[in-house]
Amino acid sequence: MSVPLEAYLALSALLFVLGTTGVLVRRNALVVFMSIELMLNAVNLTFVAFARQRLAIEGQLAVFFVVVVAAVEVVVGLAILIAIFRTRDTVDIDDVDLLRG
Amino acid sequence: MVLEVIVALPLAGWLINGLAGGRLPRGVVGAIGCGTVGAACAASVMAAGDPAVAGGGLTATLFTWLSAGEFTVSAGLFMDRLSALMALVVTGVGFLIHVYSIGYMADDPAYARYFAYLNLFVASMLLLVLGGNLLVLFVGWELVGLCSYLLIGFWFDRERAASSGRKAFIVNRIGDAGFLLGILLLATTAGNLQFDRLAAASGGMAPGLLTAATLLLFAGATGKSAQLPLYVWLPDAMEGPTPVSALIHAATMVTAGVYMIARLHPLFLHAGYTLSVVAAVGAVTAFFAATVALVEWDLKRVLAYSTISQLGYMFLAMGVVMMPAGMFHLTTHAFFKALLFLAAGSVMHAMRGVVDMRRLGGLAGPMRWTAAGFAVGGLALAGVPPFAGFFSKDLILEGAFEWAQRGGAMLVWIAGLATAFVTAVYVTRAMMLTFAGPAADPGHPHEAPAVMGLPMAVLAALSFGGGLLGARVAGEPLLRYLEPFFVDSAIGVLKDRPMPAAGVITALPVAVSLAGILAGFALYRDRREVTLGALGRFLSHQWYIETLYDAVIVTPAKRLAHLLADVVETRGIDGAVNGVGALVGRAGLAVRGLQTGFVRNYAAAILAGTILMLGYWLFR
Amino acid sequence: MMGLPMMTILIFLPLAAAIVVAAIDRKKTGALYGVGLAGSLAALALAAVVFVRFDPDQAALQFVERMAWIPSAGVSYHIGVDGISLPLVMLTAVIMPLALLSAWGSIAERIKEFVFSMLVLETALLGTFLAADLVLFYVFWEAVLIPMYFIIGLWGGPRRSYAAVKFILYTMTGSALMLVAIITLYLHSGPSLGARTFDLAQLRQLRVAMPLQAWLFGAFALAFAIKVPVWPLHTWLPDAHVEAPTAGSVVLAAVLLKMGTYGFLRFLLPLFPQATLQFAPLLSALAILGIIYGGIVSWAQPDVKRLVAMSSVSHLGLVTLGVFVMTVPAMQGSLLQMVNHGISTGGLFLIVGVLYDRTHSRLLGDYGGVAALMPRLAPLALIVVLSSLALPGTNGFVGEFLILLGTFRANPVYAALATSGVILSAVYLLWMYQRVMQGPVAVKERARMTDLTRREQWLFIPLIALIFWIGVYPSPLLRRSEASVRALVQDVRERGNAAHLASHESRVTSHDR
Amino acid sequence: MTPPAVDLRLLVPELVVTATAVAVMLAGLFLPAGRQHLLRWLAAVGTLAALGTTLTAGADPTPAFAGMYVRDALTRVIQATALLAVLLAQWLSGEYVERTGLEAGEYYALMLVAALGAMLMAASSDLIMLFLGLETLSIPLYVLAAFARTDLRSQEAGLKYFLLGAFGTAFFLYGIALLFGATGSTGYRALAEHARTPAVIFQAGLALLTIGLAFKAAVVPFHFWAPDVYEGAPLPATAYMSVIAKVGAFAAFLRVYVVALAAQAGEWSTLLAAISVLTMIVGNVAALRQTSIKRLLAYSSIAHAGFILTGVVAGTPSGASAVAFYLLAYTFMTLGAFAVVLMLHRRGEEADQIADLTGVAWRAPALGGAMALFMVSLAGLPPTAGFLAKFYVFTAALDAGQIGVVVTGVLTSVVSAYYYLRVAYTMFTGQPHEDVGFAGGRWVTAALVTASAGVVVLGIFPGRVISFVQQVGQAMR
Repeated sequence: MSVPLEAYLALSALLFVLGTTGVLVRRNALVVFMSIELMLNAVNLTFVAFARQRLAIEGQLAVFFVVVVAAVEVVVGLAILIAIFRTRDTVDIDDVDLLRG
Repeated sequence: MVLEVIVALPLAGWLINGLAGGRLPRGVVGAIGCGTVGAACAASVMAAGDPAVAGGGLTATLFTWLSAGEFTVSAGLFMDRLSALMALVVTGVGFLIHVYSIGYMADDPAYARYFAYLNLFVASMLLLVLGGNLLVLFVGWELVGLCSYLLIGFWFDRERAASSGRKAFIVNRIGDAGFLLGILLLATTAGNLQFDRLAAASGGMAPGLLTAATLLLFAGATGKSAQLPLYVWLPDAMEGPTPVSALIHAATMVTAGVYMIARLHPLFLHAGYTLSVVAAVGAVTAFFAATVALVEWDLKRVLAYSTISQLGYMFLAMGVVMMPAGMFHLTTHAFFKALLFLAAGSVMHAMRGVVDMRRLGGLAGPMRWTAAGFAVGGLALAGVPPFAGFFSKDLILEGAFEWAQRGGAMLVWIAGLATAFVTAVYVTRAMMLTFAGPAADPGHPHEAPAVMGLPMAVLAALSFGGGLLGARVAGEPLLRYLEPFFVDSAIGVLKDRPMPAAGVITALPVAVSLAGILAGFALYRDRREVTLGALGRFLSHQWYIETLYDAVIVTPAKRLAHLLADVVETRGIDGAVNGVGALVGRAGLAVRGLQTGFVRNYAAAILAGTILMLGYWLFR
Repeated sequence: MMGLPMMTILIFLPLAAAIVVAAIDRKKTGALYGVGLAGSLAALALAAVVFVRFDPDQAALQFVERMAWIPSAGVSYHIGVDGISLPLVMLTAVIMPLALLSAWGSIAERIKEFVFSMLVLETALLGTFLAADLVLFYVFWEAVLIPMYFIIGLWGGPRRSYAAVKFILYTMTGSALMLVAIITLYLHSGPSLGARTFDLAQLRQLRVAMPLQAWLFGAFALAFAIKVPVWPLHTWLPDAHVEAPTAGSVVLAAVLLKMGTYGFLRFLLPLFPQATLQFAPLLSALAILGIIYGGIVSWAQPDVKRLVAMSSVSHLGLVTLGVFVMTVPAMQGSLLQMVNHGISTGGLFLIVGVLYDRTHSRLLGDYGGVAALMPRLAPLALIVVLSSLALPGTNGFVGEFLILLGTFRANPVYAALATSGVILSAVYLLWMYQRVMQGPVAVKERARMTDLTRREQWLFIPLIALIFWIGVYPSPLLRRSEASVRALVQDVRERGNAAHLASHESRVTSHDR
Repeated sequence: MTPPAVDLRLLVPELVVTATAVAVMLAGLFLPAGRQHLLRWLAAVGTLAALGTTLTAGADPTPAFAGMYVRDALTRVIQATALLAVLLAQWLSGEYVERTGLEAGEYYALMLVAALGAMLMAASSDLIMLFLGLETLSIPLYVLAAFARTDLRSQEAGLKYFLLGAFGTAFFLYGIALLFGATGSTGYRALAEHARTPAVIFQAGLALLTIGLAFKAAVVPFHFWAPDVYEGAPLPATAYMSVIAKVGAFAAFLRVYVVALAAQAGEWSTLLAAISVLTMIVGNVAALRQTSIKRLLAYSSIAHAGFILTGVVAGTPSGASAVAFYLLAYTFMTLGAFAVVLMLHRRGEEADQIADLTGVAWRAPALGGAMALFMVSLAGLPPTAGFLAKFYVFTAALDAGQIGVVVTGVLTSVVSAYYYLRVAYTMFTGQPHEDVGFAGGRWVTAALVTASAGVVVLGIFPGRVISFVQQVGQAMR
């Protein structure tokens, strides 16, 4: 009952693409944000899959770091979002376009 | 040493009058002006007496002027028989005209400037005739051109004077460009510009090269000596003060071309058909100018065309290898043409600048002496014996005949004769219109002051007796003096001249001249204003030559200049440059446009980049 | 060779003066100009000493100073003077004080910055002419641009900003590619010379394979041709001249343009002899085109400064021709003519400046009959004009004649075409002189047209003196340049013609990199 | 398996920086409002100490911490540069932070942490390490961008930077993952070994990894965030991030490409060459028509990323040294330019329009002169640091036969002269705005002076600095 590596890779790739698409199509900052999280987790999946196949510790190690970093990013990201929401009452990223040219 | 002095004296005069003249009293300025030239004249006499001159020539090398690579030219002076003669004519006639100017320019505000220029001219002219090599000659050649420019435009506040000066300079430059190329050609082939070296080398040079070189030099001569096709500046040069016309545009500068050919005659003799060209140009110019003089109303312009015509004679002489005769005519012409100009000057002086002969007349009475002077000059010009002009012109025509005998073109001789006739006619015309009959406008003309009269008197004497210098009866002292210089060339012609045949040939010109004078009397008696109909119109437009130049050269050139400056330069070349700049600028705006400010576009860009890179890595 | 680093002092004296100027209170006009003038005059004095002590019989660099600058990159501080750079050093040293003097009184605001820029400019110029290391040269060469950019851009006429930008971008474009070529040379020097170097003397030994050599030649030639400027790369020049203040125009015309022609002699020819011989016809043709085109276009200019600027295109065409016909007289002639053009055209711009200060117009149409109002200016102006149209007796003729002589030897047709410049220069210069000086007085405010002040007279006296001195007795200059020029011509001819040999060797070297 | 050897002495600089960051943040909390300026001293002392330890600590090419970390010459040089950058940035910020009432403690702490990130990237010899360094660098910068919490533009800058940054990080990580898959390890050595027979995943991984770095370095087409973020962020923050991000990113470029994948230069140099050409063109052309000095410097920083990249493209030791030198020069001239802008204000606001500079030089000649100096240097004209920096990278690139890149480089430098000199020219011409005033202070002045000195010294007497940066190259040979 062992799932082949390719399956994991395919799944993670699919997730990654989904995430990417989310970033490109969604306008709600929070959703965009979640899409990015999705991408990161796709990466995690890849790491774990490879780690298992190669029996190399670095894979799991990496995942831990990614998770931590992702958490940190969440903190920062949400803080910024809140600040914006406070002043503009919106998290639609297409409304955030003062800066251009 | 003496040679340096000759040149240095008038130069000093120029410096003093030029720098301090404005602050000096007029008397002093005049004294310096004339004194320096007089002294130069005396020095020339001294130098000419030096035995070295009669021998190999008197040389004075000052310093190395140019030395680049193996080519060197030294700044040196040189006097042999030829340049001795020239120096004497220049300083002698020059001195007389300086004296005359004291009176003529008496009440001109720019008195000092005038004398400064005049002195500078004499200095330059002396540099020209005493130059030890072709390049120094060229320096003088250009400097006299400058002085002519300065003096034609002396009254620079007159637009016409300024323009005429400029015209003179530029036309001369056109000739000089040729002259310069000639020098370059000689310098590269002979490797040296010393006259003696050139003469020596001329034998060995390829005739083709030599022909080219001499023709180029002659191009310069046509400019300086106002021959066809570059004569156009001389008539306009009459804008200048009349003494200037007398000195520069009659007696000395314009003869530089003749002197140059005499100086380099070995080259010209070795150079195939150059001399034939010279003869032809001389003959045509002589006739052409004479005919134009026939219909001019401006007294000075009549004399100007007369000068062109007479210079034609001199070149004719050179061309037919009667070089001593040419130099002889140069001398006599210096006398009588200067006289004529000075006389005309004193007429203008009396008539407050009127030169239109239709408004003159009846001056024989009030201006007896001037009239007499003009008459003497006129007869000399017409070639009536025993006046000076007769001997020299006669000799030239004889030479032309001989030349024809030896296979030259008979036309040249015929042209010479015809010119003699026309000359006589226009001289008579000028005489009549100016001095005879009733006065056109009742002014109170007064005879010129002594300071102007005296020089005229001297010149009159020379115009009368000058012929003896070349008269066979007097043993042709001048010709004999020059013989050694021309020994290898013209002397042959001079020697074995069949005496008997001479009878007719010598008589003919005299007859022609007298006929001309009679015709003149007949035509213009009691100052009739004869316009020769269609012919007259043709002549009074100078055969439409200048019209042609304007149509073919001047106007197109101006058009081209504006085309290049206003279209090619601005829209074409610079347009391209600015175009590139504008293009980059627009690109800048375009790129800014990509920066939409929408996060998602940016993300898309990143994705696009990613895909491209993946593509590159995977499907390379 | 001697205790004092003469050349270094010479180069950096003006810079030192500039630093002093920076320290002076900006209100003290006199002090500012005084120090500036003193600095440049001191440089002139030093240059004069060099000129006297210079050994005419030596072709190689003299007063050489050399020390490591960036040893790791093969860059050295290597300077020295030879017969080719000496005349231009002298020219710079003479023109700079005059330019400053001309500004005194006509430039009234931001004097401090102006004098400062001028002095920095002088240092950069002297450095350019004395550098014997390619990087050092490039540094000075580019450093010239910045002060000049500000001189045009800050003290210039109405369109100064446009002119300044055009000037700097146009010239930078050329030198940018030259930098690439310099580096390429350096990289190639490794294999054949043992160690990579930017030192000119060593790079002259280098033999670059032909296709590459042609490219490098092109890069250098472009940079220099733009600076000269060679037709059709000249259009930055009229704009720069028209807008620049008088002092700027003077330095630009008198010295900056010579950087290009100097570059030809100092770098282009010795570094790429083979390509030089190959492309000489092309450059000669462009030069001749420039002579004629510049002459004709000058004639149709309504603006005096533009007229003089275009005349520079014509005159420098002749200089360029003299460089590329590759004969000793021609090359000495164009070297001399660089100086002459500096004197005469510098003088012309000074005249325009004197007039502009009074009328604030540069249009020929606004002048006329000035000679009557400014009798002291008229003769000086005439002499300068005559020198510019190369009348014998003035400096212009000597240079022109030598160039034409040398050209005639190489190719009579070139000489014949170039001689047309003799006629054209007379046409437009006398036209200009008549429009401005002669004819009835046409100037609006006669009252303004006061004659030359004492200061202004002193602008011209040295120039006039030089005009006649060089015109009558040019030997001191010619003697000093002869040895170096002769050596250069021989060198280029030999190494250029030994082509097959050279290209063979270097094909080997250029491969193993 | 045996526990990895841990030698904390190697980490002294990093530890000092960390300690300083913590100390400053705590001090910021407890110091009374009147005493906040003491934080500057604290930060400065700490940074200088770190700088000292970096320069004194010897170089050792053998990786430590289980091959995660290496303190070789490259590490030393880059870390020194990063510390210099943060030091100058602190000085720049001094007065501004107080004037605008930002929390100084956090502010300095964030700067130091970012610097730490850059230092770790330089010292990384393992992809995980690189990732951690990158994030340690980026996250504080997100915060700094949004640091003026109530300012709309600052918020926007923060958001954009954060979202895109995270997005980029995802790609970066995915790249690491794939490389890990391909090599079975995250160490650079493994990369080097497997690069000889590259599998598809390897290639893809490398590409994605590159994207992450390219994003940080703001290289076309991953540069779009930069102009907006630079414009929106508080001025001193902009100044800092424009430098420190480059330092970190290019350190990583050197590590990955020039050190690890040197043998395969042929494989990737073409790609990087294309990118650098594109970057130089877009960056310089886009800057031509800018009106905001911040934005102009943003595009300038993009353009310079392109120039620096040419050094990487060379892929040679000398190229690496050139990049190191360029980063140093870039630090001086960019921070210097920002310092000049920081010394002005328009009614208390940032004087961030080029128009605001009009005629300023006539009120403060020294300031004008300095700006002219920096602009000339940024344009790459001699005799300045900017010229020699370009000179070195171009020499290296030419040596590697990258003629096209170099020609583009020099020509785009000409284009850049247009906008740089326009800025300098503006300062010297016209009448100054009446509502533009000076906001100078001792600290920012110190930064200005240091930067000017740096630009001049690197331009005229570069000998010692060059021999310092050349350790980088020598270490690789």
